[in-house]
Amino acid sequence: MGIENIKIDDDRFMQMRKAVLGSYKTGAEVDIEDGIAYQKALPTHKVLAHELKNAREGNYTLGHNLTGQSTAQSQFEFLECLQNDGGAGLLQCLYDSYTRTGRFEHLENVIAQCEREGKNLLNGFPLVNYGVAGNRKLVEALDRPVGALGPAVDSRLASEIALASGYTQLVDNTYIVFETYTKSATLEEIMGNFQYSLRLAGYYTERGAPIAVTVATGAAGDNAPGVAPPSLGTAGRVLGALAAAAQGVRHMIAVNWSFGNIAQDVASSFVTQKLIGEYLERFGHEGIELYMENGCLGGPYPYDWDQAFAEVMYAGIVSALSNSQMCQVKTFDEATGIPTMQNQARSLKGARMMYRIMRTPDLDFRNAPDTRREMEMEEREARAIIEKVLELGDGDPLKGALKAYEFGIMDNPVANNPRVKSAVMGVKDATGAVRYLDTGNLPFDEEIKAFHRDRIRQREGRMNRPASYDTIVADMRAIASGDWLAA
Amino acid sequence: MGIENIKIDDDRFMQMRKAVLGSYKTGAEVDIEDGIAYQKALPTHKVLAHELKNAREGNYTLGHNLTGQSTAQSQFEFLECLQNDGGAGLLQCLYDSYTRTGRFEHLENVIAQCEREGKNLLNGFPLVNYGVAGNRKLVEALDRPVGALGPAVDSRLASEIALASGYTQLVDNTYIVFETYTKSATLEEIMGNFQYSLRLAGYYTERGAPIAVTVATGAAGDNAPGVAPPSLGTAGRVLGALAAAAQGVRHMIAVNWSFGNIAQDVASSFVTQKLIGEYLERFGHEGIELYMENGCLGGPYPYDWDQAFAEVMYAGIVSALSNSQMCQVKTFDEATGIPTMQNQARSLKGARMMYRIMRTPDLDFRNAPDTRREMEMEEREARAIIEKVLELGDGDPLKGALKAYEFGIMDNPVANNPRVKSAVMGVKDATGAVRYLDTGNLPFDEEIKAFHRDRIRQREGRMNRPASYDTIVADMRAIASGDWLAA
Amino acid sequence: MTRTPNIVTGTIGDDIHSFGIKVIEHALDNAGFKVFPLGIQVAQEDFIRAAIEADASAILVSSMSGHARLLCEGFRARCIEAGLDDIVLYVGGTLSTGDMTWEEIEPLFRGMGFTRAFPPTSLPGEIVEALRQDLLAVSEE
Amino acid sequence: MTRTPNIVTGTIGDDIHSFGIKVIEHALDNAGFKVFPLGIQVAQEDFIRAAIEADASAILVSSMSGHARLLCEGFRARCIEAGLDDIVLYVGGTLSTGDMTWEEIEPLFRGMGFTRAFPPTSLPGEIVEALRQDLLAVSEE
Ligand code: B12
Ligand code: B12
Repeated sequence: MGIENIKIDDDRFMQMRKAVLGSYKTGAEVDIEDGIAYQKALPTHKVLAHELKNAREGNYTLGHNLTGQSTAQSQFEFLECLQNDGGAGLLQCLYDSYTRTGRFEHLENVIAQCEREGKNLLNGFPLVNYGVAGNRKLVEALDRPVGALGPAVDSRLASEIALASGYTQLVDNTYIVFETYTKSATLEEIMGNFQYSLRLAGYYTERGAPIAVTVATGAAGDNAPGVAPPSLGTAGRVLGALAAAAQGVRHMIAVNWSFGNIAQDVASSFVTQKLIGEYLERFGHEGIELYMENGCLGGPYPYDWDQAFAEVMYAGIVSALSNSQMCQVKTFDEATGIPTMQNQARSLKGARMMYRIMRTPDLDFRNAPDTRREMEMEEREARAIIEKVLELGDGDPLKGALKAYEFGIMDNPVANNPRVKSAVMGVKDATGAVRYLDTGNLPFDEEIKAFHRDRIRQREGRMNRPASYDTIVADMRAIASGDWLAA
Repeated sequence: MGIENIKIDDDRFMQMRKAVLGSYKTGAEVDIEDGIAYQKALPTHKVLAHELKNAREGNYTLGHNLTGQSTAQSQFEFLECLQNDGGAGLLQCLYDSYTRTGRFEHLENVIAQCEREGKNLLNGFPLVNYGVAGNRKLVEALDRPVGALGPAVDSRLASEIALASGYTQLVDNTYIVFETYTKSATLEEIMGNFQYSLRLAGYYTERGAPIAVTVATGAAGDNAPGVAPPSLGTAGRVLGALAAAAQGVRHMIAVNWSFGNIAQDVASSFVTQKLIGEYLERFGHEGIELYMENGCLGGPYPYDWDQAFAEVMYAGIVSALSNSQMCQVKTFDEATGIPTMQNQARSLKGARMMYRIMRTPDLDFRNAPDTRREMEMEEREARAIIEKVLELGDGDPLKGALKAYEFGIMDNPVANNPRVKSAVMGVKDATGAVRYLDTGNLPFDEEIKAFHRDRIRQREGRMNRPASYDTIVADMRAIASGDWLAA
Repeated sequence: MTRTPNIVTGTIGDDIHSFGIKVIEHALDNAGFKVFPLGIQVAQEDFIRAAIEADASAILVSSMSGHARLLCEGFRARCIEAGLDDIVLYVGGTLSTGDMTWEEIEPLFRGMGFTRAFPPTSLPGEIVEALRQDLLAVSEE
Repeated sequence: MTRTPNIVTGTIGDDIHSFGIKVIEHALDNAGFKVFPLGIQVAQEDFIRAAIEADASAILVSSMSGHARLLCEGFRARCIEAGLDDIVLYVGGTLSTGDMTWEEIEPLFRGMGFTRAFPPTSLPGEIVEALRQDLLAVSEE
C-alpha cells in the first residue's frame, strides 16, 4: 500500500505501534493512555503549545538549541544550565546517531561505559535506551517544555518514548533526512515513518494533550547553506504542514534557517507563513495554530568566538524582524567542536537579548522594498514547485513529493542521497542573498530565471569572474574567517 | 567681541594660538608648519579622511572605541591590542578629566606615580603632558589613524598637540559639554574654544593635511539615553556642521548615538545626512565630504556580559542599515567598570562582524514604512528647531544657538548645567522609540505634538499607568537587567 | 527622628554622571527627606559648607568617573575639622578604577571614614532604607 | 609517480557531513588525481574493498560527527589484513568529542596508524600537497 496523505486509521495505527514498541525492550514501557494522562497533568509551562501561544501574545521568543549528551545525568545538567543560565524556552533533546539507526543493544555498552567513566562518547542523547521511566525523570526535573529530535530514517520508537514521557514537541524531518542523512533509504520509507510520528502527535493532541510539531522543511539553510535559495525549503514546509495536518496535528511550527541576507531571510519567514496558511485552508484544515521559528545561519562558523557570537545572534535578529515565536540558536564555539553547556547558555542569552533589542512590535520590515521583492519572487517560486508537486500527485501532496524528486521538481544541490537529482545549484549574489545558479528541473518561468541570472551577474561583475562551485567554497571559507562574502 | 560663524582670520588665530601654546610647557613643542609637514608625510592608511573614503567605496565600517590609559606605554599597548586583535579602523585617544580641566602640573605627579608603580589612576590619557614628541612616538608605533577627544570646556591645547603629533581626527563637543560636562561654563566660552579647534583643523586641511572632524551634536543618545528624542541631537549636528564648515573643515563625520528602536535609529542617520547636506548647501559650502557614524545605545548596560555583548552589537546593526562608514562600540564589560583592552577588542570584533552580516549594499531599509514615518517626523522636528535657531541668530547658526538655550529652543532633559532649561522630557513608547513626554519650549506644531502624545498613550495603555519619570528609571533598570522596556 | 532630615547630595570632583544621584534624590524626596542637590562636580569643601548651611544629617557623594579613590581621600577628616563629627557620610557609584572587586573596595571606603559605600547595583529603595536606619542610630546615640 | 594515483574518499560510519570531503574531492580532481567518491556513511570494510577494487594509492576518511575515535579504531589493522600494507591513510575533520586539543588528537590518530590527521582548518591545497609528497615517498621506497 502506497503512501497517501490521509489520516492513518486507528486500528491500523495500533497494529503498527505494536511492531514499533516491540522493536526494543523499552518500548514495552509505553502505554499510550497513561502517556496522555501524564501529558495532561503537566503544568502548562511545560507544554510547548501553551508556551508558544503566550510567546505570540507577549511578543517574546522561545529560544532553544539542540542538546544531546551521552547519559541522562549529563543531559539533565546540560539542559538545566540552558534553562537557568540561558533562559531557554524549550529544552530540545537531540538523540545520537546510534539511536537514529536503531543500534540500541550496542548503545547499552557505550552508555554503561560513559556512566562508569564519566565520558561523553556519543553525539546525542540515547533517549530510547533510558525508556519512559528515565525520560520522565528528566521531564520532571526540568521546568520548561522538553522536545525531541534526531534526523533519522526511522525515529518512531523514539517518538513513542518521548511523548509517553511528557515531551511536548516532535520534529518532522522527512525531506532533510531523505536529502542529507542517508544515501540509501527511499523517500517512501522515510515518509511513512514520519507519518507515523505525526499521527502519534495527532493522537495525543486529539485527546487533550497538545503536541507541537515542527513540520518538515525542504532543502534547508543548515543543510544546504548558501547553495539552495529559500523557495525549495518553503515548498517543503508547505508539504510538511499538509502532512502534519492530515494526521491531526494542530500546533505547528515552521522553521526557516537563515542564509545571510536580512531581506531574503525575513521575507522567507513571511512567505512560509502565508503559503502554509493558504494551502491548509485550501485543503480544508481549520483551527490550526501556526508558529514561526528562525534558525541561525548554516555553514561553517568562524573559529573566532567573538565573530561567531555575532553570527549566532543573527538568528535573534531574523526572528525579531519576522515576529517569530521561536529562535534556534547555534553557539559561538560551533566551529570549535561539541559546544559546552556554558557556551550554549551564553549564546542563547545573547540571542534572546538581541531578539528583545530588535523586536519592535509594529516595525513593518516586510514592507521595505527589498523585503517585498524577495517575498514576491520566493512566493512565485515556491508556488510553482508546490503546484507541480500537487499535479504530480493528483492533488495528494505526499504522492506528489515522491514523484517530484524523481523529476527534480524538489531538489537539493548538495544532497548525499543519489536518489536526489542535485541538478539545481545556488550561489550568493553581491548582497549575500542566495540565487539559483542553475535551476535544474525546477518548474520556473523565464522571468524567475532571469531574475536569478541578473542577480548573479551583478556579483560576477564585482568579482570579475564567473560564479561557480569555487565561489561557494570561497564564500564558506570567507565566513569561517570572519568575513562575509568572498571578494 | 561676540561669537559669529565666520572663519577666524589668520592673524587673530595666530595670536590666540600663542596664548594657548603658552599655557603649558609642552605647548612650546608645537610648530604648526612642522605639524603640517609631519601630517603630509603620514602614509594614507594613517589618515582618517582617506580611510573614510575607502570605507565608503568599499562598503565597510571603521570601528573604534574610546580609550584612555594613564601612561603612554599603556596607551600604546591598549591601542595596539584594539588594532591587532579588534581590527579597529580608528584609534581614538580619550583624555582624562584632569587634562580636560587643564591641571597639567598636577598630572605630572600622577603620571610619574603611574609610571613608577604601573598603576592606572586616571580615567583617560594625559595627552598634553606627553607633548608632541611623546604623541608622535605613539602615532609612529601604530598602524591606523589616531584621533583625539575628551569633552571639555577647553581642549584647545590638546587639539594643538594632537594635530602637531599626527592625529588626524578631532571631535567638536560644543553642545554636549555645555549640557552635560559642566555646571558653570557658558556656551559662549565653550563654543569659542571649539571654534578654535575647528579652525585649527581647517588650517591643516587647507594646507594639504586633511583632518576629519566629528561635528558637534545636540542632546545625544549617550548623554540623554531614552529621554531625548533624536531631533534635538540632529538639530545640533546641523549647527555643528555649519560651524565646522565655516572654519574650513572639509571632512566631516556626523555621529548618531542609538536609542533602541531600529526604525528610529536608522531614520535618524538618514535625516542627519539629509539635513546637513541641505544646510551646508544653503550656506554655500561646497566640496565637503560627509561621513556617518553610529554609536551604541547610551544608558546603563546589563551586568551580564552576554546580554551586554548583544547590546553592544546593536551599533553594528544600525551602522550597517544606515550605510555608515564608522561605528563606535562600547564594550560588553561596560557596566562592570573601566573595560580591559581584550574585552574592548573583542567587542569591536563582534560589532564589525555584525556590521558585515547586516550590510546588504542595496537593502533599502530607509524605505520601510516605519523608517519612513520616523524620518518624516524627525525631519520636521529638527527643521523646526534649526529654523528657529537661525531666526534667533539673524541667520547666524552660532549666534542663534547661544540664544536658543535661553529660550529652550535647544534643550536637554537631563542637563547638568543650570543654564540649560531642561523643560523637555522624553520617554520610550511601546516600541522603544523615544518620544516627547513634554515638548518644553520646542517650536513644534500641533501635529508633531499629537504624534508624540499618541505614541506615549499607546505605551501608557500597555503599562496601565501614566508615563513619568519613574518610567524612565524603570526602563533604565530593565535594560541593565537584560530586559528591554519596563512592563 | 523628629524633623525631616536634610540631605546634601552631589557628584564629587570631576564627575559629571548625574543620573544615579538624580534617581536617589527623587527617591529621597518621595520618602519625605529634604534634599539639597549640589549637582555635579562638587568639591569636598563645597559638600561640607552646604551641609553646615543646611544643617544636614547626611552627605551623599556619588562618584562614577573612576577617580573616586583620589577624590574621596580625607573627606571624613575635613568633616570633623568643620565640626560635623557625626554626620552620616555615604559614597556610591562605580568606585573602582582597574580591576578591584567590591570586597576590596568597600573596606577601602569604610576605612576612609564613610558610614557606608554602595555598589552600582544598589537600588534607591535600599539606599533610603539604610539611611533611615543610620539616622535613627545617630539620633539614639 | 608514473600513473594518475587513484584515491578513495568518503565519510566514515554514521557521518553525513559531506561538504568537507566534497571540497577535497574537487581539489584532487583539479590536481589530476582520479577520485573514487564513496559518499557518506562508509564502513571501514567498504573503504578497503573499494580501495582494492580501484587499486587505490590512498584512502581519505572524513569524520565530523564526533564519533571519529570510535569509528576509526582498527582501520590500519584491517588494511594490513587486506594486504594494503602501505596504503596512505588520511583522516580529517572535527576529530574530537569533548575538549581534546589538536595536540592530543593528532598523536592519537597517528598512533592508530593514520599517515596523517588533518584539523578542520586545513585547506584543500595543503591536503593535495601533503598527498603528493606522501605518495612520492611511498613510490620511492
Ligand atoms: C550614562 C553614562 C555616562 C553618561 C552620563 C550622563 C549623565 N548625565 O549622567 C556620559 C556619556 C556623559 C558619561 C561620561 C563618562 N563616563 Co560614563 N557611564 C555611563 C553608564 C553607561 C551608565 C551610568 C548610568 O547612568 N547608570 C544609571 C544610573 C541610574 O545608575 P548609577 O549611575 O549606577 O547609579 C546607581 C548606583 O550606582 C548607586 N549610586 C550612584 N551614586 C551613588 C551615590 C550614593 C551616595 C549612593 C548611596 C548610591 C549611589 O545608586 C544609583 C541608583 O540605583 C556607565 C556604565 C554602565 N553602568 O552601564 C558608564 C560609566 C559609569 N562611565 C564611565 C566613564 C569612565 C565615563 C567617562 C569618564 C569617560 C571619559 N573618560 O570620558 C565620562 C565621564 C567624565 C567625567 N568627568 O565624569 C565608566 C566608569 C568606570 C569606573 N569608574 O571604573 C563606566 C562604568 C563605563 C565604563 N565601563 O567605562 N557616562
Ligand atoms: C554544515 C554542518 C552540518 C550540516 C552538514 C551538511 C552537509 N551536507 O555536509 C548538517 C546540518 C546536516 C549537520 C549535521 C550534524 N552535525 Co554538523 N556541522 C556543520 C558545520 C556548521 C559546518 C561543517 C562544514 O560544512 N564546513 C565546511 C567544510 C568545507 O569544511 P569541513 O567540513 O571542516 O572540511 C574541511 C576540513 O575539516 C578538512 N577535512 C574534512 N574531512 C577531511 C578528510 C580528510 C581525509 C582530510 C585530509 C581533511 C578533511 O578539509 C575540509 C576542506 O577544507 C560544523 C561546524 C562548523 N565548522 O562551523 C558542524 C559540526 C561539524 N557538526 C557537528 C555535529 C555534532 C553534527 C550532528 C552530529 C548534530 C546532531 N547530533 O545531529 C549532525 C550530524 C549527524 C551525523 N550523523 O553525522 C559538530 C561536530 C562536533 C565534533 N565532532 O566535535 C560540529 C563541529 C558543530 C558543533 N560544534 O557541534 N552539520
